[in-house]
Amino acid sequence: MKNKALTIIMAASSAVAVFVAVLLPNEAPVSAAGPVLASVPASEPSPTPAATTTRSDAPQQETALPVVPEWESFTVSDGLPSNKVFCVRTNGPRVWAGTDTGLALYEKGRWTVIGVKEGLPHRAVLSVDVSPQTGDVWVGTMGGLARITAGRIDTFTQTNSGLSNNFVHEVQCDPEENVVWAATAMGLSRFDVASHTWQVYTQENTPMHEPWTYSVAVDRGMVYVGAWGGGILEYTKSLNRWREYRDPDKEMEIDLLPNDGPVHDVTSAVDFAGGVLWQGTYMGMARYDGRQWWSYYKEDSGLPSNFINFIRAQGRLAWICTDSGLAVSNGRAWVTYQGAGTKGGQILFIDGKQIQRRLPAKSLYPHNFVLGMDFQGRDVWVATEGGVGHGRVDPALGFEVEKAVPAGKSKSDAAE
Amino acid sequence: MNRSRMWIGFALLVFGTAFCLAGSDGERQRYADRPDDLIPYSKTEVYKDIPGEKVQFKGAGRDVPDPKVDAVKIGLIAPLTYEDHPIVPPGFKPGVGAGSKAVFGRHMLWGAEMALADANREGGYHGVPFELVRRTDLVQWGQTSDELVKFTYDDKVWAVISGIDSNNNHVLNRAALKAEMPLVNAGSTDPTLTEHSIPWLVRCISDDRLNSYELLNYVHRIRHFTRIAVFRVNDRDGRVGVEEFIKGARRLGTPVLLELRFSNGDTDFSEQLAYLRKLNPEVIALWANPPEGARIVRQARKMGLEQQFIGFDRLTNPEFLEQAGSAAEGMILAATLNPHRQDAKWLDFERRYRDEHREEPDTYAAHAYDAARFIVAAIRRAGLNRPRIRDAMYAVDDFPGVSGRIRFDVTMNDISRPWLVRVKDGRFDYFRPDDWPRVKHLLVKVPSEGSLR
Amino acid sequence: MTGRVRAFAGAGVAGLACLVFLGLASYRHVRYYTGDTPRTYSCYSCHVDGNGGRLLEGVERPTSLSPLMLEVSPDGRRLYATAQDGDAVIEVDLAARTVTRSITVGHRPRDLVITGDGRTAYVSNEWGNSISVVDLDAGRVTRTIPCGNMPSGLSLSRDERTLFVGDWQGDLIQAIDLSSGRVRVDLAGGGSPNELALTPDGSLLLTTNELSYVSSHRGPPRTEVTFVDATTDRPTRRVVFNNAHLIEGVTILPEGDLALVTLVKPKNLLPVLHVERGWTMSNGIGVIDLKSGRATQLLLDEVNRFFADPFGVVSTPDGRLAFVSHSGVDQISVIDMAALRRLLRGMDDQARQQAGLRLDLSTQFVIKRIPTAANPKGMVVAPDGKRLYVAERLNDSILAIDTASLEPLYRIELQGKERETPRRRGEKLFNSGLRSFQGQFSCQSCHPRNQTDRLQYDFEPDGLGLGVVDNRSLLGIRDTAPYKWNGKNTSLFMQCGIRFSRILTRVDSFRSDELSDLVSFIRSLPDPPNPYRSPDGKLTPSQARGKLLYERTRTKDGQLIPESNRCITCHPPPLYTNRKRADVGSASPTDLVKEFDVPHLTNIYATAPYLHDGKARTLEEIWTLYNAKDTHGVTRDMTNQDLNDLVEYLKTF
Amino acid sequence: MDASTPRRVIAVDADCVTPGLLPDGTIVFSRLERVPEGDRLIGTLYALRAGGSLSRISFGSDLDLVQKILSDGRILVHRRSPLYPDGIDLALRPDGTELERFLADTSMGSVEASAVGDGRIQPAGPDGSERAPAPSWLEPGYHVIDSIHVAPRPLPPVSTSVVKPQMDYGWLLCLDARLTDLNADLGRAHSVRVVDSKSGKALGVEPIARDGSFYLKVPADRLLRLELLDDQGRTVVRQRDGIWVRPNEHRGCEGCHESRYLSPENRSPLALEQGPESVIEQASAAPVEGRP
Repeated sequence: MKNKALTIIMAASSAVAVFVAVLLPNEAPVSAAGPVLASVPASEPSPTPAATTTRSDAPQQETALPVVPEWESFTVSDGLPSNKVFCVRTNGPRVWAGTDTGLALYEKGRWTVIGVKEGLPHRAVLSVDVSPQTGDVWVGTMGGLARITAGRIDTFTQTNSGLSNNFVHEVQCDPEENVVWAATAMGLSRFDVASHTWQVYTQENTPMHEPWTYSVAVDRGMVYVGAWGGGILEYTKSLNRWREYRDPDKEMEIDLLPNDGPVHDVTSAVDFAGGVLWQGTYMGMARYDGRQWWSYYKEDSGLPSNFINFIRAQGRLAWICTDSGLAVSNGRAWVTYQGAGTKGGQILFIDGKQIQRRLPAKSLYPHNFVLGMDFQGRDVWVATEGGVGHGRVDPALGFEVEKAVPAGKSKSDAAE
Repeated sequence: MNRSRMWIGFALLVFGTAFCLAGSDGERQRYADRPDDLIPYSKTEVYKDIPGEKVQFKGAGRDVPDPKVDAVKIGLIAPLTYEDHPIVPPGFKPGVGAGSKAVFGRHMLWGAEMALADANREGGYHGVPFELVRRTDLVQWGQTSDELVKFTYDDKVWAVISGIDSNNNHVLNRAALKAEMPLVNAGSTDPTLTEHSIPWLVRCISDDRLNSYELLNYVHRIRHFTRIAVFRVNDRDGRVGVEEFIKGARRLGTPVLLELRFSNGDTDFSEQLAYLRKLNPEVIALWANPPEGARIVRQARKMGLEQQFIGFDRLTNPEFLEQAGSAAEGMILAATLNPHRQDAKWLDFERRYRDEHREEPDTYAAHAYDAARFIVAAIRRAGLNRPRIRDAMYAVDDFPGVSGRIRFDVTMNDISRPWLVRVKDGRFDYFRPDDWPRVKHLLVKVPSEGSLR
Repeated sequence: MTGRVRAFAGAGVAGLACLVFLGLASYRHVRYYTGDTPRTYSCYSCHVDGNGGRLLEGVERPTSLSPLMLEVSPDGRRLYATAQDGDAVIEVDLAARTVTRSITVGHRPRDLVITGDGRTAYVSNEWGNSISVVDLDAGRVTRTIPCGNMPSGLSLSRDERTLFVGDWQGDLIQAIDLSSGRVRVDLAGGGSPNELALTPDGSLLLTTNELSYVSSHRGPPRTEVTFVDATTDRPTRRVVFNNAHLIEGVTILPEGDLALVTLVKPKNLLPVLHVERGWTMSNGIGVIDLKSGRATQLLLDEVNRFFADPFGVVSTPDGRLAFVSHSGVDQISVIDMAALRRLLRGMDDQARQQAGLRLDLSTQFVIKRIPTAANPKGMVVAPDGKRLYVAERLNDSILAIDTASLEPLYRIELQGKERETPRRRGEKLFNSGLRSFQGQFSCQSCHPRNQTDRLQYDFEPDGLGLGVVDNRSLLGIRDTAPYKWNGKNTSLFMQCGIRFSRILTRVDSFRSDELSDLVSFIRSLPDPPNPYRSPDGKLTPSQARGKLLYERTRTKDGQLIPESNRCITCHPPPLYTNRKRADVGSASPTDLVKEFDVPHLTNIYATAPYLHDGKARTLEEIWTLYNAKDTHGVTRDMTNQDLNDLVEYLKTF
Repeated sequence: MDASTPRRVIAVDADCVTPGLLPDGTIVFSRLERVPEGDRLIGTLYALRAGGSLSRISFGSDLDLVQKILSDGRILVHRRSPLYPDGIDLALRPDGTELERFLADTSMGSVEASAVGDGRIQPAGPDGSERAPAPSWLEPGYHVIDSIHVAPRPLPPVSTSVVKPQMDYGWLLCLDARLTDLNADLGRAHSVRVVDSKSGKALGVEPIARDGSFYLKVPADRLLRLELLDDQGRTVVRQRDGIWVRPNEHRGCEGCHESRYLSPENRSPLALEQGPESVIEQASAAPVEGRP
């Protein structure tokens, strides 16, 4: 049983494997793993040479938090249609950026724009994903969902299709099947591209407490949905089983105990990779490693702010986009970026909540209000309210994780 | 004993640091102005008190200068039917699920229109007139979010007044958050509306959380009832409406015995009422819209249920009185507005409203008026720039409205105390019992070293 | 005495003669109508209900094969044809000019490809939703690969590890990994992907699409040819042909620089006033420059003569000639590629724009028209380039043409003289453009694969610009009289009768016997397999919920729905129409009536756009956009979820 | 009717020449008469249906002679008139509808052609150069003229007709009046005037839609002349020969003397959006100056 679980993780990505090596020894046997790991089906990653990075992709250095010491900024003056950028998505050498005035594509050193004129259903682009199977680009806007396929733009709206709502907060292409998931303002939509069938998931047919979905993450047979007011929904595709993770204290204005579950029922971001689930809210962050929940607040961790816009998991790490800057963490140590858009931008290496090192940044991304990010190999792209930021991970600067902190304490330790 | 003393000591130690960390002026508003008896987990100490201070919008856009406009547009989205001439999307369903809400929608429209007329009489915004853009939330296929998007990108309004239906408003809030549109709710009493730290939302009507407190105050502290039943409409408004009431009753040690439901449009309630008769509670809390509410109390009395009925804000409506007739006698209702107030501000509003529309203003008209005035004030302070308008709104703790003094807590939720109403001789009699005790401060517990990973 | 005898004898002889005569007459009669040996029939077999030969369809025995697509073995010795109505692949020995084998494959085979070693063939089974892998040595199917929804054209990757399939009904281009037998990827095609072609270097795959996008209401037809990078499975380009559709055949010239496709240019935006000079339809080819993706449309028609329903296009190995089969007028057009290239070189952009309208160009590059038997479809040129073979579909034969003299050489009958049933005669009429003025179009020009071209038309009698109607599929209409959107035609006989010829074909109408043949063909059309219906007939949870909504009598808040406004009232199973007319508030100002025929809903998943004038592009739009006042069923209380469920259920009809 | 026993088919009070037999047994012929004005001989076409009913199918004031029955069922007519002293060839359907300049297809592209009596035709090259008369069947292109048709079944006759004799009007739809191959600039064309060619009376003036289309309801069986006017009402171009519509005929034109080789573009004419403009009521208008 233990071996099986291990091989599963191996299959998922070498990075995870290394982490497992690092983390497992002083943790309980994986056989006692929680529902997440236990229910991950042992399937190979999709055979197609995906031009896009899948969520389980390894960061450059498996044993250290990546550090980006230097950033370049792209703004309207560089050809962006607007500085208000909701999202970025890398696709091989290309980078897509969703702005409030169209979808921008960065290719061969210049930006081109696809707007309503070209056939987008709405100018405000909230989310972009690229299908690993077909290479089609799926675009979530404030006015519907669009598919860009070899230059043709197909639009799906709540009136011409089964899409549950035009306000598409996040669109995700399923890495394992030709299926597109869209978290909308009124329910989660699943579109089977081959059979053209839509399925809507709301409080009526799932444990979802409220239908207002905000974020969706698909990986390794699991679908996680951030439901605004409903905590996190977990869908196991193979078993067609739904499960709900809610804030245990059932009170909106407090978090009774640390590390007892999702920090809040109002989930603004969720991501899942390498068997680790991350929850972002506007009141803090939570992480579920398959064994237990961990909660994080600005006050007790390296989190730059409790207001979390977006989380992008990478291996067992996560890049966290907040209204006060970017941070990358493995749940124990943090590399946190501060003061973007100001003179004194700096990078903090934080262990638990102690700042180990302050590294003055040569330059940072354009604005502190970070709405989205994506990576491609060593390249890191962020979407901010002031434009797009781009940097490269510096291998020389990795924040050594296992040296930095001991393995996590159990819940009982934390309570004392 | 020993243990508890240790707790207290520990707590004291923590409080000190908390002050500095919270970084607030100390005079911080407690959440929802909750009475001590109803504070959740008040016996243990809480790891984190979520709404630390007013959540701020840290994004960009404040530097954008005022554009040249010939009208300062403000949006209103409420249950408006064709007669109210809203801009309607394709597939608009006239009056779908409207019921009494449609009436409330029109009252909101009239209130908001009056406010802008007043503002324009005062010279508008630097001479530029304010203008109301109407959209309806009586739409299908989840189009409410579309309406806010159109407000933002097509109509280019500067702020939006939103309406009554809880579901629609939740969708609106999320759209407003991403579209970065200041939103002032003047009609929904859904407590959960303001619990999302959306830095763009303000509510200027006291919600069912506060209504619940008032009703519990009456039930628990004045009448000392212990056997409580809840009878509510089976929609979202009803569900979240009674949530706090039920929690509160539990915290007071008199948990609700039974929660029964009915559907809008139902006419026969004998089944549920028979149940209640068997259960024989001392008090029945009723969350209903006027038509069903009236039918219920009449059938209840007919079936010989003599219990005390209490009800929520929706029932403080002339329509309910007419239809319920004598059956409503002695009922206690919570009210978000007291139209019998005698202060000049109200009397003036009431008179002018009556002159114009040949109707008494209700809570929706009054609060829509206040919402519009609130927005106008913010715009006059901040200029034509949505983030700045938002900042101006969030800077306000206290706003004098025709509906009374509006007080905001850290979530920018109106925590002004609602009224209680006694139905007496076929009319509403407004009163306020003495209030529950509240301690001055409630503080955030700072995580101790021990709890760190 | 003798007189009496003589009288008796005379009477006897006369009676006998009468009997013999009657016998012969009835023999020929039954033979004519059933195509079968009369022994098995009595008069009652057919003449019980006297209704347009309803029983007739039950008793006639179709024996046709209908060869559609052709391939020649790499060694050039054997020829293979898919027999659409025979569910088989026919093998012909070209030396002996005889049929050697008939290999049973899946239901309604369409296209086939043969591997380089000539030992394996892959056959797409249009209605079997599968690919048959045929061992040509053993002459049997060794594997069946389930795929898509109405697989159409096929193409084999250079390394022969991947089979590309045009998925007609699913609007997909599928790549099947032949080692695993699994569909590797479904790529978005255009409207009904049709035939496929691979560039000589194996890098680029072209897919034609038969139908236009379902575009904005009364928009011009826009039909795409899809480019797919065959090495990465990625669509790379979509060449759109404006005002053209029914893009059927495709061939890439040996030089690898140009591709030819066949196309039809409908004039659906013009009122159907007359036929002269291609006012109603014109037929031609598209020439695509593979590098630039630039496309030019050229007509194969002439000023006074039209060449309906171009289907197949092939070229000789040396790229000297290209052949186009006109299945509507039983002709092959021979194109001199040198002349065509010259013509194109001489054209500036404006000239290219005009070219698609010019009726005087074809004579500059079409060097010959070769007559064939009924309904020439698929073609193949032998590897040595000496012979062109043409599948004469409705004649059950294959015509061999000499590519040097351009003269027919011989014809191979795929079976003994076929028995001509009324159904078959009707099918010939249905596919014949010779029954329209100057051979401009056939029934199937507007009803490809007996379905619909998804376009709207404006006919003359009700006034120009008025009463625009959406074309309707012919599938499943047999018992759904009355016909026409205004429900004025009480029978198919009337529908296809005199009026039809007066306002559409503009030639004399079908004779009554022809008409009954045509009708019995249309009535005999079977439904294709419905992909949304599970084999065991069980409904998915969503479909089941939809069924409840479809049959409901009360709204969600318990109000009674008036019987007249329930789905089930006007659309009752099994036809899902009550065959009456109804006003569902769908009429527009240009409509002369408010009441329209209640359409049957069978195969509705395949008949977009919807409503009488096709203004609803999807099933959802019928209610989200065009039912604001709940005049077309009560949907005001429905959520998107409910509507999805309803739509999912409707798709199973 | 075999040639052996000639019998009288019908009595006509004038010389009737050039009979042609249609596939459905209808006989079409030209009825000659001399008109005083200019002392010209004009020939009008009549159709004698198999049933014996006689109907007029041409309404010009020229010498029209039935020349040949085309294999698509139409009638090839040779016309001589002051306008075309050498004559031109026209084709029309046996019910008199859809009259248009006849074009033949030849291997050198479609050209204007005229048939000489013996069934051969006289093609004129695009440059107008005369070519030696050649037997039609030698020219692979001449399918229509060619009496033997390559299709297994000859094209059916076109005796079917939309004409309703009891009506006295028809319609005229022009897709783009500015589309022409005349070397005149029709861009200025703003409205169209319909003139009764006999009386010279203007029946009405109607504006042309933005896309150049117009849609008129006009009196049937009358020779009409169309004139394009600019926004000042000045004549831009005037149709020299006439056009007619049969009762209930919807006559469709692509343009105004446009290239006869173009098939129409597929777009909805704007003129259809507001129904046909009737030019019948205004039939009593003043004569138009300077008609030829």
